[in-house]
Amino acid sequence: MSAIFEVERLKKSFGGLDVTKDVSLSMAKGDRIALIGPNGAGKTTFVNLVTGHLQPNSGRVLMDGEDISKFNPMRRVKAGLVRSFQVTRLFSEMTPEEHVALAILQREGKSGRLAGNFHAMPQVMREMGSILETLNLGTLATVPVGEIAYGQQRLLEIALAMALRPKVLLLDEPAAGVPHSDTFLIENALAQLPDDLAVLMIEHDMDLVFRFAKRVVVLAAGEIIFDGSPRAVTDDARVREAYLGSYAHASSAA
Amino acid sequence: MKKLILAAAAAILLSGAAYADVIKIGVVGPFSGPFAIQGKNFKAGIDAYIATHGNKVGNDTIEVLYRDVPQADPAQSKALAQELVVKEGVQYLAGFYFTPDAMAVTPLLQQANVPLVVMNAATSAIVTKSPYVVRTSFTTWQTSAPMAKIARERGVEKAITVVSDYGPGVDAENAFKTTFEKEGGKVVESIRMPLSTNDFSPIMQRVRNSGAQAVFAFLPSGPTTLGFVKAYNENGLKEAGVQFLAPGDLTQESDLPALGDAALGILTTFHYAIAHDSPENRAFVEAARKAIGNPAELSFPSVGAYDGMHVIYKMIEATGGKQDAKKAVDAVKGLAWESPRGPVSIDPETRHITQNIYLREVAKGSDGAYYNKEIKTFEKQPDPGLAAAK
Amino acid sequence: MQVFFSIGVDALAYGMVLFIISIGLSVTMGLMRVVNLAHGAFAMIGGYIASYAARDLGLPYGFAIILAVIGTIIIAIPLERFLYRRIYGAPELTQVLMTIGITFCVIGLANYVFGPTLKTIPLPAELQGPVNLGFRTIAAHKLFAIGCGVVVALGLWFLIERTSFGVKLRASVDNTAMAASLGVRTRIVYAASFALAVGLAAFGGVIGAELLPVEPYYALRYMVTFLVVVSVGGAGSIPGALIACLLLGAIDTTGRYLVPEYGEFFFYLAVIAIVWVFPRGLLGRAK
Amino acid sequence: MSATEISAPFEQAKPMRRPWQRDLAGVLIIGVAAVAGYFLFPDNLALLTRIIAIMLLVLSLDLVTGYCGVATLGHAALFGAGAYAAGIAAVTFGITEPLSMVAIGAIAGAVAGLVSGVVILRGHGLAQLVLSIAVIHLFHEAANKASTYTGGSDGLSGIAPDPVFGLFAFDLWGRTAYVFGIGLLILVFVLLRILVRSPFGTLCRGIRQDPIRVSAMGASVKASLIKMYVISGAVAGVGGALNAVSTQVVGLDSLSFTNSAEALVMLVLGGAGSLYGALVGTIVFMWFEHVVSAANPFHWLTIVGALLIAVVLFAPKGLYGTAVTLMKRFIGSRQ
Repeated sequence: MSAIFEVERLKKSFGGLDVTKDVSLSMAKGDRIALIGPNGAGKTTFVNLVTGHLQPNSGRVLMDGEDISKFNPMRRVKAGLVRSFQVTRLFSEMTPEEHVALAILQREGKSGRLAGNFHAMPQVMREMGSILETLNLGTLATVPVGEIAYGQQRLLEIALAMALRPKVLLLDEPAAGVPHSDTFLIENALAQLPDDLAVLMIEHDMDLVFRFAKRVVVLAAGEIIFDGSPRAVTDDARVREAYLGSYAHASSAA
Repeated sequence: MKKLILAAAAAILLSGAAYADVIKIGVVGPFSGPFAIQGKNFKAGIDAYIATHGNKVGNDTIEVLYRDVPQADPAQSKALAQELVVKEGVQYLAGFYFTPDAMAVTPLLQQANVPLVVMNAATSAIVTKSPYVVRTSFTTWQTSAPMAKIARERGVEKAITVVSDYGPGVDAENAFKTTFEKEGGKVVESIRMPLSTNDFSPIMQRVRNSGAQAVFAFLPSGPTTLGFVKAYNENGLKEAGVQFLAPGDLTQESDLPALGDAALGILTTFHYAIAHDSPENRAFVEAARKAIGNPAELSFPSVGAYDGMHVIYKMIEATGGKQDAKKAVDAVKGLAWESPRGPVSIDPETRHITQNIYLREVAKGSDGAYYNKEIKTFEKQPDPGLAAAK
Repeated sequence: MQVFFSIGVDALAYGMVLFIISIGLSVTMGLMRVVNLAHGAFAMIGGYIASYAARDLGLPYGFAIILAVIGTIIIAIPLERFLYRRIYGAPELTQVLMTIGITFCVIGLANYVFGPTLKTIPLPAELQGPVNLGFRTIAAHKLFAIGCGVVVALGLWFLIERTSFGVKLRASVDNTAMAASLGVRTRIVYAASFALAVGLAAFGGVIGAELLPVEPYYALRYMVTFLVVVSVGGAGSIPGALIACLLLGAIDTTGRYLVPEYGEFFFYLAVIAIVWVFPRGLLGRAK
Repeated sequence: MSATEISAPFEQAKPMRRPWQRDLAGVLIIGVAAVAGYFLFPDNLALLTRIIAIMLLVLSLDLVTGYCGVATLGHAALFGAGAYAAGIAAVTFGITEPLSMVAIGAIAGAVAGLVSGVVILRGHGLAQLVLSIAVIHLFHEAANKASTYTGGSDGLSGIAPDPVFGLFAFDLWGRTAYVFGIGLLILVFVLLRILVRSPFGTLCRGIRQDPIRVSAMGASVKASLIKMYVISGAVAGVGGALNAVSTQVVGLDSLSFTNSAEALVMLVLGGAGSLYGALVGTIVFMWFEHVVSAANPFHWLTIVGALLIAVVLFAPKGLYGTAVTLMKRFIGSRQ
């Protein structure tokens, strides 16, 4: 299967510090990849580079073979590259219903309409209803987001991503901040993602990683040091060293 | 219902005539905000007139209503004037410190059957906007043009003008320039500076570099004049012998204590000085100082208001208290009287006041107070501004 | 060349006066995160007190300055306690509403108490009259203002960057809850920095009175200018405010010398240009 | 989208109906208040018309400040542009038909909105505020300089609009102007309610709450804001034109910082972000100011200042916002 998403030799440095050193990655349709790595490995920087929020020093990002390196973040979203945020970014005074409807309208290029209302758009209502139902948010559809629990806000993040119907989805720690007992909710939600969607998930929760990912990529100090099956990752010497080494380093620094 | 209101409104307008014995005068001016002191002077002038002449004309009692327009705001001014006429039933409109505020009201006068007595606003053209406008203050042309003659008399060949960049400033510049060049002088440079200028040093540097023997300046009365006069002194223009000339707005009496020694020797031409020596003026100043409370706050708008009241009283006498704007205005055309500022008359053609313009010098009295000392009189000056506009 | 120096001196003096008056606002806006539109009102109160002390009571100039600073702080204490404390951390627009309300009240009261005339603060003989710099003369009080500006800038920098109060202030602002849990009495720190800001306003109001004369409308008349220089500099940054004042002072002065007719355009176009290049102010911290 | 489609029944109709009912109620209240104003204060119609014009300015400000979160102290630029365009059209070009003047005002306001939007949106936070201040001063100064057209500081006078529809002349009592103004206000208000409930309205509310999330959805924050600025400009321009038509004069004050700041004060006083707050804030502020300044023309400013402080202390969400909260609490406690 041909790659739908490719990152070629991405480099980024701040001042003299190389935070991303020559990273290449390729994803195919339906991939479920977990990107892991110790703190400060440059995972979020990687997401920001790929989504266009940061400009790399060199390297390319391709979607479906098309070079999108010069696109701004908005155009990348339109090209099908969507991300979620590590810390929930939602509109606290708006309802889940409005969130999802807005995402659908935006996808269909109707978010600039000056009249009408999504309640009067049957297809939008139907799709919104089904997304919210899928993620068990139906009962909260009309409650302002500021008043709902954090775990459900995380679900709404995923709902938004789904509503945008991406080709490639980058999930930045979808379970971050969610109590361990509720992680299954997120996991169920992830299981509902379309089969042909390529998903790259950054995550610390290794249980989740092992259940979700078909492939694991380990980033340490701005470099990919491992790319392979979940089973092989724990045995890899470089991975062990990177994690343990970083802890040792962290404790000496603290 | 509509008819009812019309009838009621008409009744209000007409009733002033025969039955009511209260005649209302609506005064619009800046009573708060940055120009509050000028509005206060309106009130002081009006109160002084009422205190010295009584609040009755014939059998009719005079009542004055005040409305506040803190800064030039023609729309607000018009709305208030409209309300004064329609709701309060005023027979006379008066006051108006700013030209645009007065201009805005002129279209109302005919329909409202109300004369407008301008007590300050100094742009020549106001009187042309409606036949019901009478002005008892001055125009910037009227007070500025004589200064050009003074300059020539004192041997100034080259002058520079520095004015605030707004209507009255431009008027002052034109008045001075036109007259000065007609008299054979040369205006080497004309600087217009934004109203919001705080630091005048750079301007003074320019004045200095221009090589002019005199600087003619116009700034609105108030805080900026202080900085301007100080900058003139501190940049050594006074020492260099560059003569400071201005219309009297710049050295209004209420600003003099703040200007202090820095203002000594400045020559201004104006229609009124509180120090004017006449029995009429002494009586006026005494009454007006009492009215304003703090004597240091008294300034020129008070005399415009005082004479404005005189004109209105004459109008009421002439109409017998009936509301008849045309008759009222006709009655004061050519009216002459002895004002605190000296002999004045209303020009029957322009309905603007003809008056003496005085050359004054800022001086320090024996009591240590600063005053505008009158040193020369230009008698019976009409407004040259209207002719110039044609 | 002489013109260049001449304008430079004027620009420096004007910029320094702006700096002294506005730096207090930079403290309230940048460090305390309060959009304090009543800053000009405090400067004006300082001016009135100094004028009353020096002119009506005949006290010496230096004494009048101290009295103005202390008096203004005393007046500000109840305001801080009952009004400002309610708007710490409130939305900016709420702060705007409250502080404009305070400004209106102060203007109204000043008009009532002192009347609408200009009030001057008589200078001591040493500060009166021009000083010869060789290529031109300059007013002695302007040199004094420049000196005061330098002292204020250094003093503030030292206070905020080098003292324990500065540490506590910065900590309280960055994270009030954290600072409180570390034993910083944040209320007192806020009150103290508010007093500092108000004191600076009063000081500036007195020093700057030669350029910006004291009258009731002072509180609003110059507020825009203060707001502009603080924001261009980047609120909360002392060097930023200093650079902005000097830069804008220079632009304003040069503009008014070269093209007085378009002075206003010159100034505000420059403001737009600077903010265009530095959208968060010259030395503003990114949020 | 046609009206029938909007009101067509749909699945989750029940909870959704209420906003529409509220809008209808809102329009009804404006209508009733307008009629009441006409008969209760027949002598204050000039003031009421001025209030309507300023309401349009404050509504327009609410669009960018309340809905999009843009802080501006320069919004009068849009209002003044509309006023001057309508005035100049009448005085210089002889276009004195009132509706055409309003249309010209709206277009000029929209253009001014585009220009100031492009400049103001460059900054963030305080820098944004300062850009808006710079913009209003530049507009003001430009109008002062262009005195051939604008009359400079003397004001633009001599605007003589034709009778509305050729039938109703503008009269001394201000009746025509008032009815004309109410008509415009209701029209604009209905359009704005539709706008804020539209997908674009929702998008803008989203931008105010989290612009980064909006751009992560693939929408351009800047383009959306500029679009809103243009719409806002048209609304403010209508207000300016109404002011020019009804007072028949335009002064530099309409383009002033003071005017901008007052509009912001009125908006915050009423409560930003609901349109209703804008209306409430304008009426309360201007009426209060009118009453106290007539009662004491010399010291009213203190009382207005006290009102603003009191509102912050006792109604921190603005008059309308706080009233809604109280109402909700009241209803909640009864259930």
